[in-house]
Amino acid sequence: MAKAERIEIIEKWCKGCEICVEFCPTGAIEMRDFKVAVKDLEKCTACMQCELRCPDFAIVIYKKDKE
Amino acid sequence: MAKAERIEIIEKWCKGCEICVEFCPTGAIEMRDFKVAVKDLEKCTACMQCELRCPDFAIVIYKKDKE
Amino acid sequence: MAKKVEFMMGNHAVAEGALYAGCRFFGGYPITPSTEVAERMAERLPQVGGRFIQMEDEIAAMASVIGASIAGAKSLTATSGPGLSLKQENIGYAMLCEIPVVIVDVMRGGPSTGMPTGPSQSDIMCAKWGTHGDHPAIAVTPASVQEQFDETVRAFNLAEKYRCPVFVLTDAIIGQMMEQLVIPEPGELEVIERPKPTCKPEEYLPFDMDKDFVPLAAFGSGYRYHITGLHHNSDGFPTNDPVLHTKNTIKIIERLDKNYDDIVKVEEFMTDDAEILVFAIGVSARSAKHAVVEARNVGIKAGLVRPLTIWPFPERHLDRILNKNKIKGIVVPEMNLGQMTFEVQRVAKGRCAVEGLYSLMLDPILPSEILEKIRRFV
Amino acid sequence: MAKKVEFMMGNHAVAEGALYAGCRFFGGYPITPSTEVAERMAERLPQVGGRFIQMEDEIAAMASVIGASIAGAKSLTATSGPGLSLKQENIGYAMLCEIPVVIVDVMRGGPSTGMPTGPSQSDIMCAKWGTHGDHPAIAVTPASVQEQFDETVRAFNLAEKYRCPVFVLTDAIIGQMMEQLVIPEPGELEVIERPKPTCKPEEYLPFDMDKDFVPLAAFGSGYRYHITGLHHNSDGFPTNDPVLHTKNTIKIIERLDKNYDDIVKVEEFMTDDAEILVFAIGVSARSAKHAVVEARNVGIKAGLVRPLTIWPFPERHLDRILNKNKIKGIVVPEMNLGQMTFEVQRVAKGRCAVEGLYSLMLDPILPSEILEKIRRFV
Amino acid sequence: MARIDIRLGGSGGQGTITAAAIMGYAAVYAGKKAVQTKSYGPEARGGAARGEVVISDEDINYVKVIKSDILVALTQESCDKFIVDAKEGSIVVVDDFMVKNKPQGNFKVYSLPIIKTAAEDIGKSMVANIVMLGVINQLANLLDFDKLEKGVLSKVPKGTEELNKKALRAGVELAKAAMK
Amino acid sequence: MARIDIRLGGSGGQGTITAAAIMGYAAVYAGKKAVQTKSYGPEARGGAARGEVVISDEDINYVKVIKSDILVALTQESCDKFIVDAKEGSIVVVDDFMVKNKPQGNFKVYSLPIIKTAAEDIGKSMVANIVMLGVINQLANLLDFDKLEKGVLSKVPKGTEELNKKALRAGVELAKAAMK
Amino acid sequence: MSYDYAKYLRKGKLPHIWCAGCTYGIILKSLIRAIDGIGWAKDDIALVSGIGCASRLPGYVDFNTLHTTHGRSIGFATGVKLANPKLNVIALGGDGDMTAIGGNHFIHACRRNIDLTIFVFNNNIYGMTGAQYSPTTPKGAWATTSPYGMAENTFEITSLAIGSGASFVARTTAYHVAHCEKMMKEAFQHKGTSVVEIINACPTGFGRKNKFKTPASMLTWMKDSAVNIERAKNMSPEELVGKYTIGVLHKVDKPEYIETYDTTVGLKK
Amino acid sequence: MSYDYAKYLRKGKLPHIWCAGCTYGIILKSLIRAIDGIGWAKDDIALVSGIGCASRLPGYVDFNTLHTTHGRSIGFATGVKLANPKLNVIALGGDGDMTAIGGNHFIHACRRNIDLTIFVFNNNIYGMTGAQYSPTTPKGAWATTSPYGMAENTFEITSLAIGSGASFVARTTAYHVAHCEKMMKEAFQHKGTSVVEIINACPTGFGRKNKFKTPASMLTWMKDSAVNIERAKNMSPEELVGKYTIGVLHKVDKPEYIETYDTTVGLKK
Ligand SMILES: Cc1ncc(C[n+]2csc(CCOP(=O)(O)OP(=O)(O)O)c2C)c(N)n1
Ligand SMILES: Cc1ncc(C[n+]2csc(CCOP(=O)(O)OP(=O)(O)O)c2C)c(N)n1
Ligand code: SF4
Ligand code: SF4
Ligand code: SF4
Ligand code: SF4
Repeated sequence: MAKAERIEIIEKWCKGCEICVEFCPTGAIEMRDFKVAVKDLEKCTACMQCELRCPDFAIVIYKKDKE
Repeated sequence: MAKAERIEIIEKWCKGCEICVEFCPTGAIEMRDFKVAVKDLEKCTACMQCELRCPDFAIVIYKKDKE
Repeated sequence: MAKKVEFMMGNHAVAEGALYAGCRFFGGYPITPSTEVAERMAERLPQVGGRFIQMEDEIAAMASVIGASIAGAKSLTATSGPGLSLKQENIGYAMLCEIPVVIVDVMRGGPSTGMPTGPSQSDIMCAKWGTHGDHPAIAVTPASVQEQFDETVRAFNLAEKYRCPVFVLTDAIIGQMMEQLVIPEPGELEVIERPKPTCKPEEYLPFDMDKDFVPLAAFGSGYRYHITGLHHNSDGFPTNDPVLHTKNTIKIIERLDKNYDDIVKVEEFMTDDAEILVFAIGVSARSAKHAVVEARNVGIKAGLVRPLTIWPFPERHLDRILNKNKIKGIVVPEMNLGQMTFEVQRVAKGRCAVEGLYSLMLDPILPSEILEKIRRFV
Repeated sequence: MAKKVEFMMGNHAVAEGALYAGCRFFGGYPITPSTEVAERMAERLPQVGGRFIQMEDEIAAMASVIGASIAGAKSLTATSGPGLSLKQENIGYAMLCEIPVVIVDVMRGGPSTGMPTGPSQSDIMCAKWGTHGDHPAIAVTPASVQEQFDETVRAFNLAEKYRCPVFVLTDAIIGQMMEQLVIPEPGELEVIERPKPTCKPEEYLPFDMDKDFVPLAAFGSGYRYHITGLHHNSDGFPTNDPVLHTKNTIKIIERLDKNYDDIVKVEEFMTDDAEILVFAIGVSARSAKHAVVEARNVGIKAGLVRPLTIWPFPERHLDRILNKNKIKGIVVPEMNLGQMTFEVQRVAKGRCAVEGLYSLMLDPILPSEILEKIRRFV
Repeated sequence: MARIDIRLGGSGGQGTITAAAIMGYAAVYAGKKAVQTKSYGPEARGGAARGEVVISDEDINYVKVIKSDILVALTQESCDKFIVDAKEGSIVVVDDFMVKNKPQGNFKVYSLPIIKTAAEDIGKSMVANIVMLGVINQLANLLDFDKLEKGVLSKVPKGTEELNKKALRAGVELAKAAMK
Repeated sequence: MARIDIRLGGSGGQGTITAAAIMGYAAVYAGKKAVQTKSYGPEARGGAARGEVVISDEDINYVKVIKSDILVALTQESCDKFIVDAKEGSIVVVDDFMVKNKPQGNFKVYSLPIIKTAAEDIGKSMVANIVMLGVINQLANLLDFDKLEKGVLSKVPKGTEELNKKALRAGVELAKAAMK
Repeated sequence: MSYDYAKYLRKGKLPHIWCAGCTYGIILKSLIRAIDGIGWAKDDIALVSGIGCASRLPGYVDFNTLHTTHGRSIGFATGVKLANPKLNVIALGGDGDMTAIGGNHFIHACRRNIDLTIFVFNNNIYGMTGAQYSPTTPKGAWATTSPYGMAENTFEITSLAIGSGASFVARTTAYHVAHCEKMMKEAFQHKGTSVVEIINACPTGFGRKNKFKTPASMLTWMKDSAVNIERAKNMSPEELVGKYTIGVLHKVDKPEYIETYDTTVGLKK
Repeated sequence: MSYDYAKYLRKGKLPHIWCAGCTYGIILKSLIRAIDGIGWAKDDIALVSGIGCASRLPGYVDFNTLHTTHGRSIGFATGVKLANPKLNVIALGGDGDMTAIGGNHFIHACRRNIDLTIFVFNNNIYGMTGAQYSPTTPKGAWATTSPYGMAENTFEITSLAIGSGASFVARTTAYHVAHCEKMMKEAFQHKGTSVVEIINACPTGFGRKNKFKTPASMLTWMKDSAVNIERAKNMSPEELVGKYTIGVLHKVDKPEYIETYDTTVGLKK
């Protein structure tokens, strides 16, 4: 079950380097029109790999509140 | 007995630093009028301390030929 | 109250002048014949709560004084020809970024290592044009030990007032000779303290192009901003807009022009009725004064124009005299192969003859040599 | 035989010109917009048996080319504003020690880091006056890719002939644009090989002040001698005698003056009957030519004076025209805030009006702007 | 052929500068005079960048575009910035995806899927600049197609010849369709 | 007091420059104007070195010696070099040991054992320059002796006051003897 | 959201000028977290850089920021620190800026042990000027000025720092985001000159032409070749071929310059 | 006569400009003997110096001699060597010249490992300009610019050389005349950059004001504080306090720059 409530993508900052997509262990995000896009929010484990390594402040993961 | 045949002093090069005199183990040379001078040729053992350390090429020891 | 008269070396007088002006940092690298400035500062700065550092080279020395000034300390560096050449890149930085610093250049024989212990006046053009690009430049030119002190104080004032580097352009003779010096009481000479911004930090535009002057906030004083040697906007951030960078560059250069009367100081000696002028600075000006006096003694109407500011070039002063008097000729004695002479020629615009009197000899130009040149115009 | 026409970048053409002239060493440090010169040399030099090195900074780069030249290799370095400032101390060394080297300065917007990718013509004065002290300076000023090649060859020739550093003063537009280039056949352009001394080694006076020119022996060629950046005697050893150093300094500076006709190259375009002149170099001169043609089209007698040598300043050429023609005014378009204009004013000596047309915009000055200035003189 | 001023505007990495260079090369190869110039910012990628090329049978004095005979804009920014310098009656080409606000004025505007064609039809967005060359050559009838193609082929990286050939032709087709 | 030009020539380390400075200091201390200048070579020790001091009641414009009123030469080299600039009727003092070729001309030459006096009578060759000051002050009647002495004492290293006092007086005596 | 950078970022400055996939942005984030972690007030921080892509960093953060001339950041930083020792002064720049043209200032700061933090962003190339070789470009690698392959030997930046007397020397990479933050924090806490070499990727200038197909592959390379210094101690030389250590490589007690100066000259009793 | 220097001395240049007791003259003699010992032809030697008292040395010897600008000898020497690799190129200068203003060129030569011999004449002071402190002036020592005592930490020149990658690093002193000659010879024989730090005495600038009454006492100090590296290996840290090692401190095999370059670019197959 998804750990992330929302994946925010700041499109005007994303430069499409694909680092997030490459480091995403679950395939929750993908490239679309040279920018990152959410593929399957459900898959996101909120591991933060993408957010931590995005050089452009362009992707933010909002975790679900602890249940 | 003296080992040196002659101690040559090039006066115009000697700057009177006294290094030679200080390092002469036998007191064969001395300072005179701010320059080095031979005090007692007999005492010279031709150890070359003075010649080797004179920064000014100003003192040369001529050894006696081997007897 | 009778003041204490000191007998002091010119380079030491520069240091004392700097301290009087409130200088609290010196970053330098030794070089003959300027080293005594550093040595005096090394001893004196801690006594007034300042710091001295000898950097690894002139480039770092120049960088350090700019850094210190940005952090709020009035700062001084001192050098001579080869060091001046090395400092140029960072001098240009201070010019573009409007950072007040004072740079003493004690001129010696160039080019290259040249004649380290010999005096000259051959960095005049280098002070103005040594760094690449278009930029503002102020240079003061003392001619006595007293002026080494006074003009250094003035240099600091000009640096603060116009937010730019100011050169004290002196030479090995003036710098290393000893002469009487009266150290003024505190308050006796004007000392301009660096103004602090009064606006709110978020409104602070450190390089506001629309204002003639913006106070430079010290790093750490609560005004966080950005400084860059790229062309920048009023807020300090880089811009590629040529309209903006043109505007800003013109502003910082024209600011000096606009304040010509405040910046450019010239001693005019017997120029009122002069028909022949001598135009000279520093030690050459002393010879020139001697010559002018002798010329007057033999009935020649000579006069001396002695700039205490050589950059901006005192062209309005010259212009005024050339328009007023009927000048037959101008003699320009200088210890180089012709630098100021070109500028005088430019300003003269053919209104009179201009004759350089050049010398690379290690003694000052002789009054008799100047007199002879004066005579030729009679 | 139809020659192959290439379409080449200006900076690459400089490199090819250098190779044609026999350059076999390049020491540099990358800087926009000059880097393509280095890159081309890095690739091409080994192909002709030469060596390339990227040094740790511009100071070392300049030192390395002087060293290589002393060891017998024709040498090139290339830089832009900030690097030019840094190279100045060693440039002065090469000037005083009479070492031939060619220095390319691809002018960008200054001062300081300024506008790295923007063209300018703001190092004109810095090339002449950037290093401290009095010194000789030659600078050539190409205006097309073909001239980037040809003038680089000429720069090497001048360097060898007059044993001094020679600047190729170009700009970001000419340096980085592409245009047709016809590479001449070997032998088609004159290439001056460095002469070797013919005297006995013990008679060799590498800096003989009594001779106009002495061949520079390569280190390792059997002529052992001394080179110093101190003022020196004919034999190369330091001297403190001001008479000697005056004589030597004057010699190396006046040598250029004496050979003005050989060194100073000027294109005069439609000047024969001109009443209004435009004085411009490099990319501004191309705009100027465009403007002059347009002026002629509307019946204005305009002409262009386009120096291909800006230092020594082409004053005799100007002088001649000013004496011959009745000139109403001279327009000096330059991509800076006024540098050549001052020189033109100096030479004009009031004989006509001189108007600078300054621009810091990143595009070349528009022909229409020049035309408008021309019109004002009508 | 009188002087033709061509301006190719985009952002760093789109290859406008290279395209201008190739066009200049091809022109010289075709016996004309040409000057290519460029403008770019401090960014290695991204940021405004433009390539310009002036082609003429006569000597070219002023090296930059004065008023464009042909303007191509691959970004909205460059379109907005340069449209003011488009000559009356001149050709203006914009990428239909990147330039949403089509310019209005006394010139002929072609809004074409240049980038899309490169990315989707050719399969490499990198070759958009070559598509662009095909477009303008066709629209303005600048050079003999063979000469242009030869120029392109001798300037592109080895191994990409076929790709670029396809791109150029695709550009030509785009233009042909637009001119109908 | 009109302008008096004093030139002290020797080699580096002999203290001529310091002597000129002390004389200038004493003069200023005595209410006069003074300018001290120096010339030296690249050598830290040895090499030609000269100190000069101009003393006057009026402003001093030209800062260096034009023609010397007083010339002291502690080496042959400096004697040979500077003698041409000795004024007619001026005072020329040479060290009798170092300057073997006495100068000839329209001036008064005093050949005195300055260095020897310092080395032997005072016991420190270093103070030869102070001996020299005593000599010229006496010969030319420059300053009130007390003022000169005070000047010397305030400028020499701490702990050497007595030595220097003796040296100064020895110089005065040398001069007195020579003037007889 | 793992961390909100907004507090430290200047408004309206993003997107930054760095290329797609340039790892400088990752470092910027580590830097912000490190500074936040250490709790310094923004007013008390001076960030000084030279010229190069790395040196553009100060423009994005809300401190006292100073973008100087190429290679000279440490000289400026030294002046800033001496004039106001209360400021926490950080100098940063690329490998070229810091160790090519800026090498002299780098070694002298290490020698003096003045209380500065120095970050060297090592991407093995001159990024800003378009991929010329730097003193750290690996032997044989392509660069525009080494079209036949890099022929020069390379600097070991940390050895250089140690050899010149630095009292704190660490290495980390852009990949190891938490480790990087930690190294930065330790560097901040160290009294004296602290040097942190941060391995970075320049996909545009270096990666593309040196067989790194994507930016991510360069990060993976960092992950694979970096070995923690503690772990390295138990590894054989063979195992360490092609690897480099990360962590605090050197830390000694040494008198800090300003303290010594102030005491020596009597400014501080 | 133990050795006749005349063959290598330029005629008519003595006495040299150095002060009485300056040990540079002693080094000059060691240098001549070393060169003679190695047998290089005079025409094949280029001696390059910067500015300073030490840098005046080349003027006295009959080689191809180049007295350049302050700190830049190595840059010039690099150019000389690259243009004519057959020349045996020696760069020399004072501690200030080589490690203060010249520090950057020094470390980069060490890094490149270009075949140069570098001699650093370390007299712990700026001699020529009159006794300002240098990067090697001992803590607390007097200099005109450290009137309250030297406050800066000092360089260990040999560590700096090693840290920057030099392949041959040695230390010797002016006192150890034979050892000095030997170190010089070994340096000449080494292929690559070799660095020899030579401890020297500046009685005028340093000694006088730092409690060395005579030049000879400074030589005695060298004798007493230098410990041969071999001997030092068997000494405890306590025994080594206040001492320094002399001898070859570091020697490794490393590719020489010109050879690598020539092979890489195809100049040499
Ligand atoms: C004095 C000077 N020389 C050269 C340059 C050109 N230049 C700008 S940045 C740079 C090097 C960039 O490389 P690096 O420092 O490694 O930083 P990066 O761009 O890779 O982050 C150079 C050579 C300059 N701006 N100033
Ligand atoms: C660019 C430049 N800066 C400064 C100087 C002044 N200068 C000459 S030699 C020297 C230092 C001398 O010290 P060192 O290199 O240790 O040599 P030493 O004289 O002690 O042999 C200095 C600072 C100079 N000539 N050029
Ligand atoms: S050779 Fe030895 S014994 Fe003879 S004088 Fe010299 S030091 Fe004295
Ligand atoms: S060591 Fe040489 S210079 Fe010194 S006193 Fe002896 S002979 Fe004279
Ligand atoms: S060129 Fe390299 S270092 Fe510069 S921003 Fe691009 S990827 Fe980063
Ligand atoms: S000042 Fe020092 S280094 Fe220079 S010559 Fe004199 S003793 Fe030697």
